[in-house]
Amino acid sequence: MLYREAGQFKTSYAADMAVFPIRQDRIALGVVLAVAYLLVPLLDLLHVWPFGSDYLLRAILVPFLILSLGAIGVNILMGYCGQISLGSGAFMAIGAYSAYKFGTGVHLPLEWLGTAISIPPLPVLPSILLGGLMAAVVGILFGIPSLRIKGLYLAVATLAAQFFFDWVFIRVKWFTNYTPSGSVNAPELKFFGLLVESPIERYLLCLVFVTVFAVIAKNLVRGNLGRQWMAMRDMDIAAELMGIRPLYAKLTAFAVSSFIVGVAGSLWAFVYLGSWEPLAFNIDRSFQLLFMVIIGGLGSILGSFLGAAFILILPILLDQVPHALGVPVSVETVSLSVLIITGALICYLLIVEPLGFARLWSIGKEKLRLWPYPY
Amino acid sequence: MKADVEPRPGAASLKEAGEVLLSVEGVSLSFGGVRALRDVSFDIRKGEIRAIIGPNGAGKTSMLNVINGFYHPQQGVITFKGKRRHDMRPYLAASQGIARTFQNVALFKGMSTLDNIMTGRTLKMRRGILAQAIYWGVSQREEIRHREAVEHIIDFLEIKHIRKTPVGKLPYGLQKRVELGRALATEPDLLLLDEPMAGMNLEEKQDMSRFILTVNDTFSTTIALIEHDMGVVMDLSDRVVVLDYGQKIADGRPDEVQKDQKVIDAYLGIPH
Amino acid sequence: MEVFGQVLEVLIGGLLSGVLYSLVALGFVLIFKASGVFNFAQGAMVLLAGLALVRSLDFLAARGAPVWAAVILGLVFAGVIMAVTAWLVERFVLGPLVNQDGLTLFMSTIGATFVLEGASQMIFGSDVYPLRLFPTDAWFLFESVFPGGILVNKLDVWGGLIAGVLVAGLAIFFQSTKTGRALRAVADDHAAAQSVGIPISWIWFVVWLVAGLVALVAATVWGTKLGVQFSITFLALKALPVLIIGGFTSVPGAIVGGLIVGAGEKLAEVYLGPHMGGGIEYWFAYVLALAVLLVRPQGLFGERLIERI
Amino acid sequence: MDGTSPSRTAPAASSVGVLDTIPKLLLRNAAQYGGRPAMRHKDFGIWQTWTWSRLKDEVRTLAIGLRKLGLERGDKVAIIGDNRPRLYATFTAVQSLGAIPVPVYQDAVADEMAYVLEHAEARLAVVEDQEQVDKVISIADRLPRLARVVYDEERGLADYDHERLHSYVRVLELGREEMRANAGAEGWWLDEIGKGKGADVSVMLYTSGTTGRPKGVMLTYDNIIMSARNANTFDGFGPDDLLLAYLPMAWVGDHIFSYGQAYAGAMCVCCPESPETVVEDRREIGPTYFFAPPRVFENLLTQIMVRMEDAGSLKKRMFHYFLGVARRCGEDILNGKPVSAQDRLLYRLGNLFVYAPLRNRMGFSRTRVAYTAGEAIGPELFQFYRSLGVNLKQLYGQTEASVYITMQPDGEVYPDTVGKPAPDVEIRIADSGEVLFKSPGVFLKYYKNDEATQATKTADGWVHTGDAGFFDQRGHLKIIDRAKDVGRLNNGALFAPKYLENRIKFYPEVREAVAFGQGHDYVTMFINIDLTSVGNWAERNNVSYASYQELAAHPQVYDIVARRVDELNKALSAEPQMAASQIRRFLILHKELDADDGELTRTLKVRRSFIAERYAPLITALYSGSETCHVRTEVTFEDGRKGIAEGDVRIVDMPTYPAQSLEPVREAAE
Repeated sequence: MLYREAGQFKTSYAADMAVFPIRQDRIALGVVLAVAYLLVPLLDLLHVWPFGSDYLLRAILVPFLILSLGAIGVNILMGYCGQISLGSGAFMAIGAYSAYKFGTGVHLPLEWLGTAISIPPLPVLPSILLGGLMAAVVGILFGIPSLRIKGLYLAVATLAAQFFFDWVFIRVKWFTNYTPSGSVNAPELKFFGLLVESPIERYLLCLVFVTVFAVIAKNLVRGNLGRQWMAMRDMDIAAELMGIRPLYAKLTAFAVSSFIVGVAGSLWAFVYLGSWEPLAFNIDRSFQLLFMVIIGGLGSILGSFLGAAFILILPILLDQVPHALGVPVSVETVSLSVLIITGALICYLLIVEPLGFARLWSIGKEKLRLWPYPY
Repeated sequence: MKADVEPRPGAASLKEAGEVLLSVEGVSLSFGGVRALRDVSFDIRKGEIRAIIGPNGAGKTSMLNVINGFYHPQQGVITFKGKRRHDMRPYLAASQGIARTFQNVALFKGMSTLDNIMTGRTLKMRRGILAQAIYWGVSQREEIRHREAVEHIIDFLEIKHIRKTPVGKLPYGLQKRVELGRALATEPDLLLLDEPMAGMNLEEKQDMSRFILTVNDTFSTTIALIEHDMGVVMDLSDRVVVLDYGQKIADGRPDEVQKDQKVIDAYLGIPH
Repeated sequence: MEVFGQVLEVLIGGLLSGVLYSLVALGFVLIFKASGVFNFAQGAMVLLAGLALVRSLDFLAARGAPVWAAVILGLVFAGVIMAVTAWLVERFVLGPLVNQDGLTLFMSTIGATFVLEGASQMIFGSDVYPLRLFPTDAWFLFESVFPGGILVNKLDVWGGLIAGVLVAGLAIFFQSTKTGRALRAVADDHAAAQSVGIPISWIWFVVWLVAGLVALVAATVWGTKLGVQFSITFLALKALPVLIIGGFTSVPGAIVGGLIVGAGEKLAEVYLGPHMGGGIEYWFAYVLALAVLLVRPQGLFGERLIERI
Repeated sequence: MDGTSPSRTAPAASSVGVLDTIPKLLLRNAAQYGGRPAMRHKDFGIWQTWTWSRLKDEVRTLAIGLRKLGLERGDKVAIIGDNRPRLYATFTAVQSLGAIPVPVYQDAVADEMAYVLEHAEARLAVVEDQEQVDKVISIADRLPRLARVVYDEERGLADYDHERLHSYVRVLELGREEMRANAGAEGWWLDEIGKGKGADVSVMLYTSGTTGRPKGVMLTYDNIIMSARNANTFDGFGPDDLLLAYLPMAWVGDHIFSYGQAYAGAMCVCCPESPETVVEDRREIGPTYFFAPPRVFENLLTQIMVRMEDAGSLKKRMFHYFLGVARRCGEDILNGKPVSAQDRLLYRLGNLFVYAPLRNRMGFSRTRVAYTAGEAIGPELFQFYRSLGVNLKQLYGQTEASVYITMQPDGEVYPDTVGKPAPDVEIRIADSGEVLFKSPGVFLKYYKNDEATQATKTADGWVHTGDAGFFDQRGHLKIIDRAKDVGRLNNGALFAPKYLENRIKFYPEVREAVAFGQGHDYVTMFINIDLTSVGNWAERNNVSYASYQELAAHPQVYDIVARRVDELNKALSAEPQMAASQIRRFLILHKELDADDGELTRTLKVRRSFIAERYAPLITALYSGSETCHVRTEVTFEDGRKGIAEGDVRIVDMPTYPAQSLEPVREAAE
């Protein structure tokens, strides 16, 4: 209905292969970005509702952005390459703790070599990226089994990662710089000399990260590598007979996915939590990301955002709405009903629309494009 | 457009001259107790269309799987382009120039016709992961270059109208065509076609025959195909090898094979 | 001698607790064998069964019912609950997903897990409820042989016995009952099973019911061990490596796997733990499983599959 | 995407003197609009674009290449294939050498093609692909003059004998080699162009004549360029306009629109990927100028309706509601007539929800002008598109006129006329009622067929269209029938049966009609009611009936039809030429006219003479003044059995109206 595609013809492959080939979509995207980058800060500056308090920024937008980033990472592995992962929490943790170590300075005594690796504290940005890198390395390590084992068996391998690293960060004090409590504090967030403190600054920081990585992810999945991943997902044998190297395809998927998840992890720790314990990245986190991807839509960058939004908003709604209606609901009931609803929704989506919200979205879009025709 | 599937006079004899591209010597393959292939030997010459026929369960598909390294025979030697080939992962076979279509279509269901065929270019794409992450610049140029190549295949196979349709939505005949396109995209020296015309109507078969012949003519691609439709086999192929119960029972020109008593028996299911 | 005794003690303890893992793992195997579904919800089912049992016991006890009656009624009640659950799951989750690929089914059971966890606690409450069906004190064996003897938990022994009975029962059920054989048929190929006229929905119901009952049994033992509480669901996660090692489709595999895991992690905890900051039983089983996978992708007892195209 | 600038100026019409040939126009466009798109072709998935300068280079190289193949001034070159830039370029290349392109219908069977190529004495054939090559080769022995064949699509032609066969690309290479070898080549080419004059023959178009062999219509550059210029100024076409070239290149329409007008106005011509993808491609391009015969618009409409059938009930209701709004005020808004504020608002809404999306789906979002011609287009069909905001207009033309004879100016669009005389066109109505015209577009002559030329073209340059028509008082031409079918009443007034029949058939209640009057004093009519629509009416008004015959004889049905006939008479009385043709008496036939009974042709045209003699008694009754007439006819049923339909048929007298205005028609022509 809103689409006017007549006359939007492509005279070059570049234009034909663009991410948003339709003008109306480009406009929509522009609007979204404008809101995110300009309107939100402006409203916050003016303390206009809903920015009267920084609740919206602190408790919703920032975690939303970071988890969306995480979901994008998981989606690359699960949605595009078809390798199930139940250990994403661990990879967030790896990102977080590596970033923490790099941020606070690494000192690794190697007595038996009579030497020691020690790196001075790095600035935040490199630490975060290095955090991602470490996650990527470990990701590749735990991806290796995927060359021999498939499906459920692989899921178990990723679980192994989850439990192993839960344990590592609890028990290996070196990672927490031997803090007695085991909880650690993020270094102060300095980027190129300017300090990121207030919620809005944190929000913008996350926004930048998410934008950059979303673009990178999109570029990868629409290119040669993305096609290799999807080929492995859809028909791995045929893919290999086309000359796609499973080793390369799968491990790159693990690496990229873990990298993004790792960065998300370090953001979660540094920007959202500020100070945290290993519990912040336990298996529940893994499932949270998993659900975001399933509900949002396997194999869709957009879906990652939708899923993150849903999983994040649901409990808040279940908590707020009854209050608004004057029906007092215990915290426990809320958390339990969240469990039930998410679980039920998963089953429902798997049955009626395995590709989640993203698919529903694109169906709606198709309808608008075909309007007034039904098909 | 009418498909010309008349056997081209002299073409076959002319190809006898072509040197051996791939030879299979004494190949035996078995799964647990089941013996899929027993001591099979034959060769495929450059530029010819070689048909592999035989009753169901004769081991035809297993033979193709052996040729492109998906199965590893317990005994036997495979020589490709004059080099003796050791057991290898299938993707290596592909990188050496062996492409393949499948008995029951094995397309990437989640992707469009265009993307499916683009995957065939993987081996030819060099850009590293970083370049691809940035996309604009070298990577985009590479994508465009290969898109052009693929568009020529799409044009050749007359599937312009379904360029951007998800292959899952396509009718069977078109899926087969897309699969052929995907194989062609790898610019193979040896093209293995596993029942390229199974389940097609007459018109589709004629089109497919036309494509196969044109591929063979214009790109002088060597083709080995499994096919049940005898008419098609006789029209298309220069030489035919016949398998039965995993054994080679005949090998030669279509007309010769057609007369061979063993072959007739095999097809009539006469025990031996 | 001293050391040997210690080892023996640890080993026995490990093996017995391993049996308890097997109890949970059995539920997985049953459902996987019969429906090709990897039932992540098994742990949640143990929780549900446990809660149903313990709450009804408390209820009846409060009404001054005699213990034996309370126990029987409680078990019956819990059994009914499991039956209802089985029906619901089949009707609303698996039924519509028949013939889907394993991963989808797996994820659907994850969904089911959350629903069950939420619902069960919402209905029966979410505290820790102690359960006292079996003695929890310990024997000291071979005190003559080893100084201090070898400590063996009676509960673990009970668990072992029950597990034994259960396995025997299941073996009979699978081999020599019509439904049992039908179950195996379904596992091989849904479509085929349907075509030969086996009512798949019924089969699945039965399987989930059986698995539910197994869960109930497991709940009685584990409930006594830990008290019935949410954390019991993590048993599911404990059972995973057991399955990997034993293979998804083999009942004996589940037992053996359980033993290996149980013994392995106890030994590791006792003899490696101290050097590694302890608590390694938390992940040991998994790493063990992973190691097994790398050697035998189909697990120790799983059948090898030939890929075709 | 397409580098258009806001400027919308047709190239100055003053330079006719110098720009008197197409090749010269090409040079002008290359110089003036060099960077702008001249042609687009959906090929390999994207719209490959040729700028004017690119096109010029192509044409030059090709021309020089063709010269190397021995193409001489005055030679005829057959061009066969679907619309594609390379073939259009061939036209210009050929013309630049002073040779004459002869486009041939690509779907013509070998035999027809043989006739044309033989008659035109083509020395060279430039064809699209293997299919056409095969055709030409199959008839080669009948074409001694045909020296060489050039093909565009190489596929499948690899192992053909290339002695007299050349690929288009090869010809280009020849051209390039020559230009490398000989620096003067380009200059020579420009000189060749310089030699061309407006009076030269630019193209020969073979009219697929309904009777007899096709005739080769020779059009000069002046013919084409002047008609094109006039048409462009008439609708203000210029360099910013796009049009989709999808109709046969051998058809004069395409030659004028996609070639003449495109060159004259430096418009961009877009060629579809393949005949199957025209609709899709049209949507992508969104042409600003679109031509199609009525049936295309009819199919489009049916498609829309069929698709909307499957829409949800709510959407359907909205859709039909807004179509209603459009029917009420759409056209007035398009014609800039005053419309109530409320309707304007509703139309805005409708535009948002229905019209604009529909235009978008059909690819008309950017269409400023759409033309239809060829046959009469139903008024409701015509008005449907106009009410949606598509500026659909009618024109009346012929190959012999370089298309344009009459056109509908914006704001003066009436479904029942074909418009006013096109710029510089004079029209005369012969006493016979035949339409004659005189214009700069008038063809030179038929190739090698002087007698036909004389028959069609008078010494003083008037051309017989073969159509009968007249001007209504708005000065708009109405085409009523083929001239040969038009007769006279005894009082000498014009009698055009088909015109009357078509008019009455526009009413849904009337299925078929046969008008009589030739050699009588007044006009009478047989009428077949439309069983479905009248049947619906009967159900709504619970009128019970057992058979067509019974329903047809029903007095209320007679009343309805009488009312329609009366409306028609009123309308006719307003048309000076037709006032005399008001229907004095009519009857409703007791049976449906049926092809099985030989009353209709298989293409469902009425077989007048056959009916006249079969129902002679009825006709006598119509002119005898009797009130009823008994009739008995043999009928053939579906299953082939024969039966008898018998009954009394009532005859109704109709009042007629005095002709309203009688100003002489001639003036309207000026």
